[in-house]
Amino acid sequence: MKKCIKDFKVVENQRLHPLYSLLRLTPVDGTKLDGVKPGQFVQVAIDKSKNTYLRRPISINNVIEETNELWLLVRKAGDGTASLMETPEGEIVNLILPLGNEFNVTDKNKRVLLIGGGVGVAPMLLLGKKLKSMGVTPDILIGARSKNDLLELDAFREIGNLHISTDDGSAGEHGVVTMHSVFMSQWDKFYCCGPSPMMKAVAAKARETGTDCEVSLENMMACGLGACLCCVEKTVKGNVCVCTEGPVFNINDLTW
Amino acid sequence: MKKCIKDFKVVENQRLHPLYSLLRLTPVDGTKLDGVKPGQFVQVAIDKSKNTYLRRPISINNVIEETNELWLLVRKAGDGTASLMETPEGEIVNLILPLGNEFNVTDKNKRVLLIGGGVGVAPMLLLGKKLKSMGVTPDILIGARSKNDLLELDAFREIGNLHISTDDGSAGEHGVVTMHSVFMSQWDKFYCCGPSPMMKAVAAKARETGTDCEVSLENMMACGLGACLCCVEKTVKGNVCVCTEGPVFNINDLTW
Amino acid sequence: MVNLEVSIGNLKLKNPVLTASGTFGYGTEFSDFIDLDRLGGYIVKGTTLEPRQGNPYPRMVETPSGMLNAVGLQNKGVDYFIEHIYPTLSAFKSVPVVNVSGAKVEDYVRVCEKLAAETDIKAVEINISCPNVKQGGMAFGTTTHGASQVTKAVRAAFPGTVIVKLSPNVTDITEIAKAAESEGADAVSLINTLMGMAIDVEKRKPCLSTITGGLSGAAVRPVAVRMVWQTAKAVSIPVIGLGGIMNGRDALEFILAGATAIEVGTANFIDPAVTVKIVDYISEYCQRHGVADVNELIGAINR
Amino acid sequence: MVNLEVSIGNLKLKNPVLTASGTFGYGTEFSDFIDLDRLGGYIVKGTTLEPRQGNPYPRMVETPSGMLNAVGLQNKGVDYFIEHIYPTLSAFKSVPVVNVSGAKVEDYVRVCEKLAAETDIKAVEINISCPNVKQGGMAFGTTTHGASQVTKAVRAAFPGTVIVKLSPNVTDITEIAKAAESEGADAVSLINTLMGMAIDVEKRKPCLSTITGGLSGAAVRPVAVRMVWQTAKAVSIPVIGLGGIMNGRDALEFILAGATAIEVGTANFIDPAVTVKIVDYISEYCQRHGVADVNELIGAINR
Repeated sequence: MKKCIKDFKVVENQRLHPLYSLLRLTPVDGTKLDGVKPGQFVQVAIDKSKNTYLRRPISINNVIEETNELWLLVRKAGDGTASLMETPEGEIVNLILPLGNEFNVTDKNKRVLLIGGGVGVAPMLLLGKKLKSMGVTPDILIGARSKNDLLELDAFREIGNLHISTDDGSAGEHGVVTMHSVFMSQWDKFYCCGPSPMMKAVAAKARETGTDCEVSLENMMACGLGACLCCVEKTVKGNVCVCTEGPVFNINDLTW
Repeated sequence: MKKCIKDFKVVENQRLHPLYSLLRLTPVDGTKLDGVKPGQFVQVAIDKSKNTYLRRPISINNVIEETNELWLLVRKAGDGTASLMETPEGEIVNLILPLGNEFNVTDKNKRVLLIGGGVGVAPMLLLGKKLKSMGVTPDILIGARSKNDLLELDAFREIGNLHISTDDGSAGEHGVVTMHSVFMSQWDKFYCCGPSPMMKAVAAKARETGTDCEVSLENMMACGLGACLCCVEKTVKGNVCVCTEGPVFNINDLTW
Repeated sequence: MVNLEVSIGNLKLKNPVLTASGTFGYGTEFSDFIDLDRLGGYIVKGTTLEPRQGNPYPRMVETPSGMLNAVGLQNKGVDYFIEHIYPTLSAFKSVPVVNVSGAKVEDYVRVCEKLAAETDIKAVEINISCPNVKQGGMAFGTTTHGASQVTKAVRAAFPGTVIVKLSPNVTDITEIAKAAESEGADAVSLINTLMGMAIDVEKRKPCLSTITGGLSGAAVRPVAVRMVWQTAKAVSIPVIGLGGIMNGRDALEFILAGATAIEVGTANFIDPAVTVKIVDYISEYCQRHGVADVNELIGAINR
Repeated sequence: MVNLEVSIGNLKLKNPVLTASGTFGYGTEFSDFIDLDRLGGYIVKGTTLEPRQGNPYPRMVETPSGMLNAVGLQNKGVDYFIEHIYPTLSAFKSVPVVNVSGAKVEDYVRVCEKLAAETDIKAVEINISCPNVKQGGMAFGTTTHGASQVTKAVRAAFPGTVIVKLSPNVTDITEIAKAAESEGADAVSLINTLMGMAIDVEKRKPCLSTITGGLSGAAVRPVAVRMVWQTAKAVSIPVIGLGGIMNGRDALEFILAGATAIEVGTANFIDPAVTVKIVDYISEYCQRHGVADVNELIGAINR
């Protein structure tokens, strides 16, 4: 679909966790949600929070062609996202979408590892679906603080081989993601989204093993359109907008 | 009840008119709503309107001892009141109450006329109930643009003799309230609340007939507590706060 | 147990939370909602030599996250204050500070002399920054000369703590602050309101009877924090920070920017109990951050 | 049919709606959402003599009804603009205005000379008010001398319409405006951002890499309207109003205060289609109020 401003209806608001809601949205005017790419995000207008002025960027978790649904996994970070999480079913939310670049995928890479932490798992679902549709069955490594912080596991199991690591060992392997045994095997490509320390650790692992690696950044942004120049990331090409040149970057282009 | 800040639950939100909702509220902590006086108002916190910063003063329409309910008749004036009108049943609204002075009532006055226009009818209901409880059956004159703009008629019929005038003649007598035939009779006292031109016309009528007259003013206010000094009315005693020295004034104290 | 006591000149405050002049009446208006004794102090409304009726209605208009006001120093004058209000204040343990406004330097002096002679008010806040009356002192507050003049005269007339309240409607507030400091001010408080204006486009009329008014509320907070930060670096006397403080987090923003104490203003209109919540939040924050003395937080930002 | 055309110097705008520099990229970023040709004009992002990387991240923080930014004039420089951007602008009918920033007077001059020599850009907006770079010109914008210097030099270097963009961080903006007018500016635009600051109290760090930044958004509107009203009375050249315009009503507030045209800034971030909605609202408002020519509304408030 062409970049646009569009009203979406909340089909379902699933509270997955005290801090997370899964919003299932569909365009009010029925526009087909085609051509939305893994890694892209939306800018959501927050109408009912006194303390929120700007839109909030939320990465696209999933697109269901059959029901023309767009899924947003929303994590309570502040008043804006808190208010978005409370949006009742049937209400309208206004989105600007689709925004940003995409993860680069190819069926040449057979041994692909998707690594997601926290709300960073969101884009990995759509990416995994895409890979699977291309005949590549990805491995997915999800890191979380604890067992209860793991989200959308069933959806991930459907698209690939699921690996889990938790800080407290309550599920999967004990420790941070980069300590997981899955890294003993050889990989053609890492795709990663999560907290900055985690992405940096994965980037280090990629360099050490000579694995190609793309990460999705979450810099704070105002417009999401490349106009405000607020969300810049320092790259080998200088400061670039995460909202337009990103959010997906190959670690070779980054300065960390 | 003592002046306080208190959470109320919306028991019922009745949309009486495209521009009016009747909110029936009850204190969450069950505090008895006793001693609330006709003419007093509340300051309502508006939590879900981006364009509203201050509370909104709303006059008390009714108090039901049996169910411990406080009624607010809310008119859509701007974003703040619009958002208040949309408050779903079961939600919590925070009030500061009871605020302001009261209408002066005495069973000495037997021929009493209550005059309300627009949202100005609100305080007249509680006032009429009070008078009735004192053995005085008031006459009530309600003015509106048209038949469909008349509110709470049944409630008013219960407490006194109802008279109506509409600008377009679609109900009651044709014309503005002060043209109504009810003014042919002799009255001991007028109580009036409504748009400023109406109150001024009633005040003129009162002076011309030598009738005692109290009006309830609606000056814009910030705090409602006598601290900000924004809602002042010029009186014979100088500028005074409508929120504390009012909202009820005897026309003899006003400069109009 | 966290120490919340701070000092402004010789004035000891049990905690850094004060109320802003003109937003808290004489304090008594709020005693239904809070225990006034829990505040560090409260600054009573702007007092002038003669009684003032203030400006005509309308005096207020809501703006995005703020409000414009044009009250114009309505008050009953210093004599009325001394005779009728001052006696009632003795009922409270919190420190009362009298905000003083004037049209001429002598007005400030006379009011301060009367307070010094007839009360034991320990501190005055000198308002050289009211944007709403022709001689509201903003003339004094926008030049170093004017600020020096008033401060010097008041310093001579009042033995207690002298706080000079500064206007943000200037190119460089640190110059004005330094002028006040050099003439013996014990502290500066900032910011007073930003001069603003709103128009009713349907009526094609200004929303205020005075056309322009003073902007306050959360909207101005970033400007206030910046000016407090600049001023705290420029002077060695305590800075009292105000401007859009709505909660405890906001109050800490000012303290970390360099404020020794803070004043809560417009927020009192929205939540009359907000001040005591702020006191509690500051103490809870100190515990959470392992800070034994709130004074350690003053200006304590690391880049 | 309502006439919406207004004139800024020799520059004719089909309607009073422009976009503020740094909030609308080069215009093309918004062509997915609106028909650029419907705007009176658009002011492309701040252009300097040399390419600039701008300030480090973080550059932005949300504030009550506004935001602070510290972009610091990131741009690829005037040569890049002329070679790569300028050609693409010819695709649009709306008037492009180039916002010019510099550290030294010569920088402004060189950029304007290049634009005059190598493009037929009809107007420049001279930014003497960027608060986010040491030599962002705010030094020029806060004194009459600085404003005169830059305006005089640019006036000599650029034959087209010269708009001088003023800083609100001054005691008396009308003095700066008069200085620009006396040196031949065709118009002044105001306000640029108010200098502000925000602190992350949990991290005890400033929210911006530069500590202070520029406040924009609805929060500053009352200050902007006031300054536009003051300035429009003080100068005889057109005033272009900006500062927190979120919708058509806000735009009319500025026009009624005395603005001949308006710039929409931060609102573009929240609703990329807001500018055309504002054009429609102004025309609808004129019809509703029986105004045949929008020029009749400029400064048309009655007390």
